[in-house]
Amino acid sequence: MTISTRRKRFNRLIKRAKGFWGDYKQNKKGLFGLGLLFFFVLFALFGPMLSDNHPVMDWDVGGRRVPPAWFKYLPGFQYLVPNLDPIDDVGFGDSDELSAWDIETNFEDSFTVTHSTEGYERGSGPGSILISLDSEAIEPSAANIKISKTFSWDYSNPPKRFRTNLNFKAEGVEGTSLNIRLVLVDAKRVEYVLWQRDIISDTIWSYPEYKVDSYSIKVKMIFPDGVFADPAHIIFNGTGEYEFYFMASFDNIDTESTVTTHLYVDDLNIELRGTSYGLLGTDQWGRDVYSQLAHGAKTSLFVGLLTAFISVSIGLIVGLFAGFSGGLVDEVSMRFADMLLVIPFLPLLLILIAILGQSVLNIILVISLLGWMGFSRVVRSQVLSLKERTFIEAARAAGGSTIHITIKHILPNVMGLVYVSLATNVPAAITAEASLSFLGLGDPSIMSWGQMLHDIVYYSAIKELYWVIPPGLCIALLAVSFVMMGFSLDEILNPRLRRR
Amino acid sequence: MSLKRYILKRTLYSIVLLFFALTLNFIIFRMAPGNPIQIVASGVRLKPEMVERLIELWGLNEPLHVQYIRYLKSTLTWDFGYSYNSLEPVGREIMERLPNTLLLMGVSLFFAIVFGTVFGVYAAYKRGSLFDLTTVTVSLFSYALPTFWMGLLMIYVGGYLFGMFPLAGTMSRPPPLDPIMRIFDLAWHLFLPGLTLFLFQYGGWLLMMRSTLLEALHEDYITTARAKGVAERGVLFKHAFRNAMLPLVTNIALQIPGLLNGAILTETVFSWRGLGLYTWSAIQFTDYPVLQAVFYIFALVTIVCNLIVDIVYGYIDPRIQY
Amino acid sequence: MSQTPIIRVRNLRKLFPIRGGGLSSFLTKEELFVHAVDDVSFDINTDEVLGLVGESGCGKTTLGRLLIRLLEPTSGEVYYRDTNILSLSQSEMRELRPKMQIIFQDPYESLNPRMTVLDLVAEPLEVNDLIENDAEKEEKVAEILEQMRLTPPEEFMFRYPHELSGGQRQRIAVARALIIHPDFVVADEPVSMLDTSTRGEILNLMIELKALTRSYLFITHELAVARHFCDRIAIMYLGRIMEMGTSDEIVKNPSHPYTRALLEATPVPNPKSRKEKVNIKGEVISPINPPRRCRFYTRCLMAEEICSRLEPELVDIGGGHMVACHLNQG
Amino acid sequence: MNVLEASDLKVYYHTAKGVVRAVDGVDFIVEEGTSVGLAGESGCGKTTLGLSFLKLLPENGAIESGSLVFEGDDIYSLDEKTFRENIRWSQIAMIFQGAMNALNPVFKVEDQISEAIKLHSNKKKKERLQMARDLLKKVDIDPTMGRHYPHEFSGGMRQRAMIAMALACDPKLIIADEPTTALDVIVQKQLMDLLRRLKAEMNLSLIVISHDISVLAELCDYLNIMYAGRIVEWGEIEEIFENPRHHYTHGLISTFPTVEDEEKKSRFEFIPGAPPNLLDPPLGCRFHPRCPAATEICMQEPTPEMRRISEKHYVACHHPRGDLD
Repeated sequence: MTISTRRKRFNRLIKRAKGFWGDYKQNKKGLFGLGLLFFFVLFALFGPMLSDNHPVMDWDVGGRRVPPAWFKYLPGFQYLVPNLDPIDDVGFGDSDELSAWDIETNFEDSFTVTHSTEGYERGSGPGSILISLDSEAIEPSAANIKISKTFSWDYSNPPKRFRTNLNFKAEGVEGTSLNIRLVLVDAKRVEYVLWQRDIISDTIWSYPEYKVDSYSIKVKMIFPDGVFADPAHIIFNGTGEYEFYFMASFDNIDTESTVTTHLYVDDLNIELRGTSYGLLGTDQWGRDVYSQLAHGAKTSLFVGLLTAFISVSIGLIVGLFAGFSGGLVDEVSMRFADMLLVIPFLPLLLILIAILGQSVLNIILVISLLGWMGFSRVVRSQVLSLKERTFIEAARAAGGSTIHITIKHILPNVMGLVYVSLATNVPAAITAEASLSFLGLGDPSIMSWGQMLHDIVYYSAIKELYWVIPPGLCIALLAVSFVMMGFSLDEILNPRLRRR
Repeated sequence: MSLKRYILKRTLYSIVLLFFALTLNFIIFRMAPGNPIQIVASGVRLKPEMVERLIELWGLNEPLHVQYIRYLKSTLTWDFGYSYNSLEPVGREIMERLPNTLLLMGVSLFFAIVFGTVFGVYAAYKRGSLFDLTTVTVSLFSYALPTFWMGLLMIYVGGYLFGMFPLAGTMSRPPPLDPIMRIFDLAWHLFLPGLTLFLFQYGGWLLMMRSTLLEALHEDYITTARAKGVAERGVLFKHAFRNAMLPLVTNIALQIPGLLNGAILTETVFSWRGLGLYTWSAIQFTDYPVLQAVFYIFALVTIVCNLIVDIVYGYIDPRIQY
Repeated sequence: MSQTPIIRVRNLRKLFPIRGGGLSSFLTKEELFVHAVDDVSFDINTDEVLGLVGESGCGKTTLGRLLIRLLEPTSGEVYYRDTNILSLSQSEMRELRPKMQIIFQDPYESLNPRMTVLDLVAEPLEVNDLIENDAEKEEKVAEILEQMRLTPPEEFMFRYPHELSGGQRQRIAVARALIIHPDFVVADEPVSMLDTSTRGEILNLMIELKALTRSYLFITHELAVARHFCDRIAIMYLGRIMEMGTSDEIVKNPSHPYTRALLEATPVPNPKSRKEKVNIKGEVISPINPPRRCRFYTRCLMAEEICSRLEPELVDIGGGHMVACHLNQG
Repeated sequence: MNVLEASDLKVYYHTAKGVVRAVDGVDFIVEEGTSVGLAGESGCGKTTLGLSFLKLLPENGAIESGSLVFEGDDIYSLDEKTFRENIRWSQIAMIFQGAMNALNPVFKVEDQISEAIKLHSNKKKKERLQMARDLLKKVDIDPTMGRHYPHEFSGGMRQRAMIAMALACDPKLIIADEPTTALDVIVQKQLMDLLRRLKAEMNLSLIVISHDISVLAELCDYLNIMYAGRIVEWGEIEEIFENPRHHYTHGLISTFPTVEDEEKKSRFEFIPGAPPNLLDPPLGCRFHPRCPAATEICMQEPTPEMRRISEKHYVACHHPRGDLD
């Protein structure tokens, strides 16, 4: 009998859940909210996977403050060009990669160019190019080697910016003079020496920094306009085949020497940063806005849900306790709640975060600790009115203890409020976190929508709508989804509570 | 109990609340890290005797309870000390900015109540209609939109796109000399932040108005009114509205803290020279005397508004339980 | 019917203080009390049904709650058999709970809307540790549901209160009270919320199942129901008992002017016996600090000077018929 | 002459769960100067019927069909505005159940009465207030109490004020919906006396709706018994109490205990079962599941028609009590 009744009980539970879902289904607002939430959950879970860029750390993944790639289909934005990365394996991880480069020398026999896994100290990736010069097999005059890569620029408009890089290490140079340079050749075969260096003694790996940046004054100074020049604009003046090469010229070679000169080359690269990037463009520092948005969704949901959960739990416990014990406990806890309610929330939040430190956990903690009062009052008044209800008296008359009454009778009857309050506390927490980040007190290591809006204001980027719209709209939509669910839950659950 | 006693009771309670707020305010800033001396002297190397002198000046060497009592005394006499940042008296700086904040809050609250109420009543009157549906949806969104984002869009649309309104600030620089032009200039600057803060409140106000009214419409006395021959308009605007008014009045008080939050954000976005912006910049400089004073002012505003609403409530609800 | 009292009430009083919040209490100068139950004494005998009749606000519900200590009285004693239940500690009282139960007026309010019938009916068993396991629980619940004509019990056990009619709910409430076989049940207007057509069923069941309990205190505002259901009737007015006696005595030989007024006012389902005006004036006075005089003084058409000075005691005028009236003591 | 005549009136509520046939083909007559009782259990549609005479149904309810004639004029097809201005309250007024909530808590009582006058006459404010106070006096309330708010009135006084408001425009017909429910017996008795007195003084016609037939027995000349959206018996009140022909009527009357009985009863009468759900009423006679005399016919035949017993006594039953079968 008990097994069958247990099943019956379970069936009743299923029926109740189905009944609730049936009611919920009728509620258009609720369904809309749930749909939106579902979308955001998916976005937070899978959105970050669609982009490898780190929202905070990865700078210059595209041109700075460039609109999304699809903008080029809009009128007036046809000039937009994407990023171009002609070189696949910057780290020279594979010996086959060498074949992607054209190698020319004037003394075929003296140079050997191999893939090396040695000498790797500062360059990135698992390997490098090793250029060996056998001094005995050469004439003392200039010997040079050119490693070049040809790529085509198919856009009539120039990229926003280009950068080239190089890491190298020279060994056995003593007495030999070595000049290395990075050169970009445009479609009209005009050569631009972007960077060069003379090496007269053994050099350790150069630092892994961009040797050439079209934004840098050093590069600009190559051109007649000097600081006012835009190298990207000057060089990429039309469609056609462009060439990027690295050249090492050896001079005054001591042919007597038995020492082989080694030149390790790594991270040889040119990046063309277009005037558009990805799904949502880039921010002030060329970071991926889409990636920020996706990670922001994670932050917002995490902060919103966890905060709502904590503050509702506190509110529930305080409310139950105050309502049930009454007397002094009630008086004290409610006066305390009153007091917290008159203290302006946002300034208090700001100062507490400023004191405690800007970490996401602190933010969650502080918002929860300042957000329970309203709900505890609601719970308390509900408990007080429940206490007056006859079925509580009936339970007491039956001999039920306070704990029994609280768990069996009070709690199930305030759960409706709990769900509603959870739903309405989430957007409040999301907005609070966003406000905090917006005011510059967010967690700097984590991207959030509020942080994005903060950056927009900080860098006066209000005109960049592609950057302004997404975070605000997401905050609004996520908040709306919870507000709508809260409204409909209230409509469904709480009339039941009141109805007799 | 008489109304007089009720008012006395509420006033006493407000004083107690204010006292609590003051105490909390004291405790928080005692907890705060960073010695004021370090903050003031950041970048400058002070001689030990100068540090000593400053400590004495700020009374930081006295026992806590003495500091507390002095804090109470000075706060209640509107003496908030000097800003760490500008080294100006905080009281004076606050008095310069408070009117701006009150203006912003007052104007937006006023319009939010007027429009929220009118549209809310009308939506309840036309419940189920297209008008109702659109108003409710729009309100839901304006209720959920982040204030600062709304502010940004306002600046974009009103400031950049149409170029009709200033992007920031409270007054043109230099301000016009003619007093009437000054008022116009202020209003011109006020428009966008005011609209933002208005939208921030309007939605919630409308939704609440509508739902309390709909709730009131289910009462028995509404049937009585209809039976008496009162036309639907009269049922709604006279019988239901008078009853729905009561929870709304209470709600004004409850909205004040939220409104302050909104004001801080709006002022920051629009560089509106009010207490919100003042708070924000004080946080940037960890300017404790300013923060402490601003806290006190905000709590005071909230408590006074609550008190006023309580008293108004006492007058308008014949059933109030004193 | 044995005459040993199961419940004895002595000088029971319950005053409810009127005050605002904690903060305001120091503003209030004089203390105001609602005199809900004011110096009441009576016995309920074993196997007896005592009716407690009065108008709303007369304190009859408070009195019912006091008898089983759901409320703490201001003063006085309540004896269950020989125990003064007011002197018991909370835990001792909980042990005594199964002996005294209550049926509430409103079957919509007295059943937790979120519990099934099975859990509702079994609650008194569970909280008093009177059952071992689920099987026993279901068995006992099934048994009492059957006795309550809620058949087949399996069909009702898993329903929620909102799936039941008013009459069925009240039968659940009665089942709850009777499942632990209490000695004494306070029935607080158990049928006043129900349609007249279904009242009889509940009342009959309560009579039939009297074997499960011993005595009832039947609280009602309807003299007609009390007249048939109760062995004795006590008439209550403003916190005091005005008249008490067997139900036949009360109905046929009412001795207190208030009882007479109640009888005259009670409508009779017979258009031929329409009665003329009721012999009473004014309205019930406030129960807040009532003056020391006959509580019925302001409404009594026969009041004399003594009535305004002295509060009459409840006096036996023969055969256990007791009246609290200066004019009926001679 | 008949003040009110309704025939084949149908009032349905359209709810999410389906159509609730609250009033399903009801004939109803009120003769001038008489009081007509309408009795039935809760949820049988009696309040709906009362409201439909005022065309004052909740939003989801509507009079589907039938005819409604007031003093010889068709009021069924009258548009809302004309009806509101010319009939509602000025001709047909209503006293609502539970005067607790039927008065608006935020207006003074005399203002509420005066509003009713204002809507149906063009009297000056002063005059109206004077009238309101006179009306309060008429229902035995101290006229100065008019300046108070409803919450300062006792339950009985509120119901009296409600009656005063109903009398404000000198209506022909007053519908009293549970006028004494939730009031104490003595107050109830006083109110019934008041209603009887006013009816005689002002030549009112009265419809009294109540679940308590002892109240109706005190107040009415005719009695309608309603069950599950239909009138099952109608007749002069004494005739019905003496010789109830419908089993339901008989049940209702006999379930009522009375103080007048000589002997204490040891058992109470009751009607088994519960009233049907009007979303899905049983086929055939709607009372058959609870009827002691139900037969095959009662289940299968459509709802029985009203059958004439005498000139002023009709019953809708296949097997009326006392029939010699």
